[in-house]
Amino acid sequence: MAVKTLTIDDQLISAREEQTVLEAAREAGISIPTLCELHGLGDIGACRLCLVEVTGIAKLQPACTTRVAEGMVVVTNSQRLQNYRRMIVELLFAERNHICAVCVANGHCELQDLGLAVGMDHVRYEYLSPQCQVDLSHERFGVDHNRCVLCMRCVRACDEIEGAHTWDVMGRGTASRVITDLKQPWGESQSCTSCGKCVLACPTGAIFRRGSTVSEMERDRWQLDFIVTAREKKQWII
Amino acid sequence: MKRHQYQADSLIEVLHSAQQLFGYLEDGLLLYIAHSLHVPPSRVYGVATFYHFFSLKPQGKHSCVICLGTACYVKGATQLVDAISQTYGIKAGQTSEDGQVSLLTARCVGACGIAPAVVYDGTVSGHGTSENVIEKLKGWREDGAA
Amino acid sequence: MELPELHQIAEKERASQKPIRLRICVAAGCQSSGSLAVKKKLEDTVKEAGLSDKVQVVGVGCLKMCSQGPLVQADPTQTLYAKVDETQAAGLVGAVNGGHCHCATVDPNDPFLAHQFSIVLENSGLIDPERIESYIAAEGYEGLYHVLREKTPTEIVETVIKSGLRGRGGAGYPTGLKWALVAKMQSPRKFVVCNADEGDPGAFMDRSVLESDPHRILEGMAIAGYAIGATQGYIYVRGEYPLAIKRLQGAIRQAKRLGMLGGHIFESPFDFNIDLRIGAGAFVCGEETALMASIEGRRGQPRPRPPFPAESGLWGQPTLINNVETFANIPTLIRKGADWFSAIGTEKSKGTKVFALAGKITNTGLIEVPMGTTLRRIVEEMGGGVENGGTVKAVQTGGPSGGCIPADKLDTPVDYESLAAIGSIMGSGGMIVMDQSTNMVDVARFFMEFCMDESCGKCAPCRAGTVQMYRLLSKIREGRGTQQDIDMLNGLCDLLRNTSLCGLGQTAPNPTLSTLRYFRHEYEQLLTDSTVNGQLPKHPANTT
Amino acid sequence: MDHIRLATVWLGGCSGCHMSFLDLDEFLIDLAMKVEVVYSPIADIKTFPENVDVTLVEGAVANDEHLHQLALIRRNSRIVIAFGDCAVTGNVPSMRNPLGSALPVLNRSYKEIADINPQIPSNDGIVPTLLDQVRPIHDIIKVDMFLPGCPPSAARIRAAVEQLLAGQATGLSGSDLRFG
Repeated sequence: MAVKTLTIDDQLISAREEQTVLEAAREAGISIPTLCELHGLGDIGACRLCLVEVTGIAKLQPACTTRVAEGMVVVTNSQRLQNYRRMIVELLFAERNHICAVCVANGHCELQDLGLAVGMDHVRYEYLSPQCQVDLSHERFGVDHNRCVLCMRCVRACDEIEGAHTWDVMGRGTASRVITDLKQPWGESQSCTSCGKCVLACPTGAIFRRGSTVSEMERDRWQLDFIVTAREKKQWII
Repeated sequence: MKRHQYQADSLIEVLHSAQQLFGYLEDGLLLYIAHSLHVPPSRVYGVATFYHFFSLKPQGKHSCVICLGTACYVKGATQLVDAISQTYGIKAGQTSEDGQVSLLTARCVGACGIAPAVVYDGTVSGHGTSENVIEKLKGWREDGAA
Repeated sequence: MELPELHQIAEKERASQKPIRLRICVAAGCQSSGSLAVKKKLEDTVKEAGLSDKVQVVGVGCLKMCSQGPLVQADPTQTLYAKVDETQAAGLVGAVNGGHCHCATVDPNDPFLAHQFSIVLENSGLIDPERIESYIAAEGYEGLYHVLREKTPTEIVETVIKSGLRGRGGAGYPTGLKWALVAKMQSPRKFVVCNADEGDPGAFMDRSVLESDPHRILEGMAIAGYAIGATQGYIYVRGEYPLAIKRLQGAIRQAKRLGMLGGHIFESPFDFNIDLRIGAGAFVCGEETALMASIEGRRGQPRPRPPFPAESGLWGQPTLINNVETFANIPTLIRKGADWFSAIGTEKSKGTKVFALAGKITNTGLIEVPMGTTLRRIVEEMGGGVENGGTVKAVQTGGPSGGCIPADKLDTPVDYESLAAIGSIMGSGGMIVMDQSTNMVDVARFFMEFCMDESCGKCAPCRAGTVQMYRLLSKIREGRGTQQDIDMLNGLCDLLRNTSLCGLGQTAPNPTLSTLRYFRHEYEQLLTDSTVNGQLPKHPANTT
Repeated sequence: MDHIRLATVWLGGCSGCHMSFLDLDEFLIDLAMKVEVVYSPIADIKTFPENVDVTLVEGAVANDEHLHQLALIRRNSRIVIAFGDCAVTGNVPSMRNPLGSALPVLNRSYKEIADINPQIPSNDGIVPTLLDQVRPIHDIIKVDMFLPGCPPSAARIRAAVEQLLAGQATGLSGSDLRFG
């Protein structure tokens, strides 16, 4: 196992060569904001919050998909990056109807936490106020598109871990929506196994257990990681 | 589908053929394609709604596509869209109530030399004006009513 | 097939040509002006006049001056007849046979034609795009023969590097280096992809090449396949181009029949096949990773690079992606050599560039000029300036990813670096001329609307940012904007440029940034005079 | 030292932020030593006075009267604070925005579910007209400080007020910025 030495925020760090900059930074206790990334799922580099500056590369690089390299010099928290992150979080808040006060995930929401992390005291952009559906047709779960940030965690959890691929994304641009099967009500989906992995994966209050009321939607995200580890390493099978 | 050996990666080709055959992509058809190609239904739906070419609703008997490429735009193509919208009360992407005419817009049909370009039922026609566009549509509607 | 056989086909084709030929453009532009009917009428007239031995009517590709279509050119006099309609058929046939007619003609010394330098378009308007023999008679596939029989792949890559050819899709990455990168990858399967998803609104260069000279692309791709060690090629072509699709399908069929595609091409050990993939209307598929996703039958969404397609492309295999015009340069480059090619153009931008000239300009059409030609020569001399005697306000190059160049920068030479320096890009070759009646905030909004509609929705800055920018531009355009809105717009431009996942988002701010840079007064004229502090800005909510 | 002239305003909101303000308990007494409340829904003052030092604005902008009030507030106040989520984001009142206009809301409340005499109240100059879109106050006027929360906890309000008393309104940070 080859080891690479790199510098992240002036800190000399050694990492395994297959690690990403994000993993290496986390192990060293340096936190980089993320949203679409979730341990156990494949990385897509879509939310752009984990972008970092790498010396010698003109473009900002997503920490979640960039592999460590020998001698790499990374800056994760420059003023410029902080500005960009705040703008992206504001754009996400403005894009759908995120009313924290009446959200099942209030207090346990990664988007809300990001707001704090980037120091967002208000949203400068115009709220788009799109019309979004709430689908409560599934007997155990619900999906509220008002709160979806299109991180695709549900799509990946369903595809990569459960193998059902009930979820996908329809449309494009800001009109994109996550869908179950042929955009039919979730409760009528033939492919859904009701395993609840998408519920565990969702960072906001978009996918929730039915019956949860304001602030009640907490998730045990380690369960997903547990399943993935068990499957990949098979360490509990004699 | 047989021609594509039921390969999952031929999904877009299959959707093209299906739309050509049936005019639009109905849910049942999408489900059939999904099962035949062994692709998840949500994936099929996701692909069908990603590309502007595919339509999930029946189209009018005739189609009128106004090109909104830069050259046509500079030469006033939006006025053609407005003229039709006002006259028939349909917006771009909609079909008139009698099912005769679908109004569509395109991102450049590559006929910039004769801008603004209008495609009537697949035939490109140049130098569109509010008058000649309305005239053409009126002809279709009258044919339909007769 | 051996070389003498190829020459035989060429010889036979040339021998079958009649002394007088009427070449009529049957590319999409002239077809929509009715050139097919004119062609039929000309054929009938020739037959009726009993001139079939002497006069021949041939459908050819683009004759370039699209605004004057349908165009007919006569051999051997080279007279170019403009705006030919059916009623003129008899007169025209008479004229080429020694008589006179009142048909409008284009002066061969017209700067539009005189300043052209053809590499990519060398056969356009001369050969019949639906017959492979016609291409072979124009020395087609000879380059491929020599490559396969006499050269090693490394030699080919070196030739392309030496020529200085750069990608014609817009960014201008050196083609030879790209080839070398894929060539050195160790993999049993590699692919060659031709990006014919010409999505820029206002661009029709690639379409004209595909419709006028499709075999050129096949030959270019086959040479590339040999050079990098690929056996399968794909052409990803826009669904909006039915004629180009039809001609490509025909060309592939003919090439397979004669053995220019398939197994053991020209009796060499090299196998190469090409399949078409039809796009379904998504601009973002011009981005290479999105294009590959689309070829694989998925949503055309880009993914982060690295890995680059050269390492991991189609189905995870090394893949070479070049655009139509890049491949179209290859056969001539190979035939005439790297030195010949690199003598054309400027120090850093070699060869020629095809532009689709459109907008408020007298001569709309297709031009091919050496790199380094000034915009002024293209717009004012060749294009004949603004139609109806107006004056140029701006020239837009590079479509939604490019910028608006003001009239006082018309002396800029067209090459990759010069255009980038003034805030635009070479782009794939759309060039739209705007006159004084065009409002530049409108133009910025038009392109932003385009990017908003075409944003794939995967990355947050582009998906949510383009909507906000479009709204800000609309607000300003409608006279409700403030200085603060312009600042916010600038901030978003910076965000998208630096944080978007793919080229679409990264370049989406360009039209806005360039108009803010050169036409800021047009924005400022539209601002409301109210300061936000203490007074009510005009807002739709306030009028209810 | 002169007393700081403090105003609190209640626009489109539930008054919960004002209630939370009252939860400052004994700190209110300390506060009373330093500030003079010159305008508030809990004080009987009819018109918004001039020369106000600090104005806390609770609630979103939901009708045309709010617009006029805000213009006046901004003109007469040195520092304007968006007080609570409704003022900062539009919050619950803005949940009607996706409906596109005020009409569906009025129809539903005054016609569809009316017991008797269904009609939309309208009386020019007396009943303020609803805006089609509910907006946060920074969309309308310049805001100097944001105090989010639904409602902001008393501790959070205190943190903000103490900043003001110290004469340095640098803004809140960390968990004091949490919406909801």
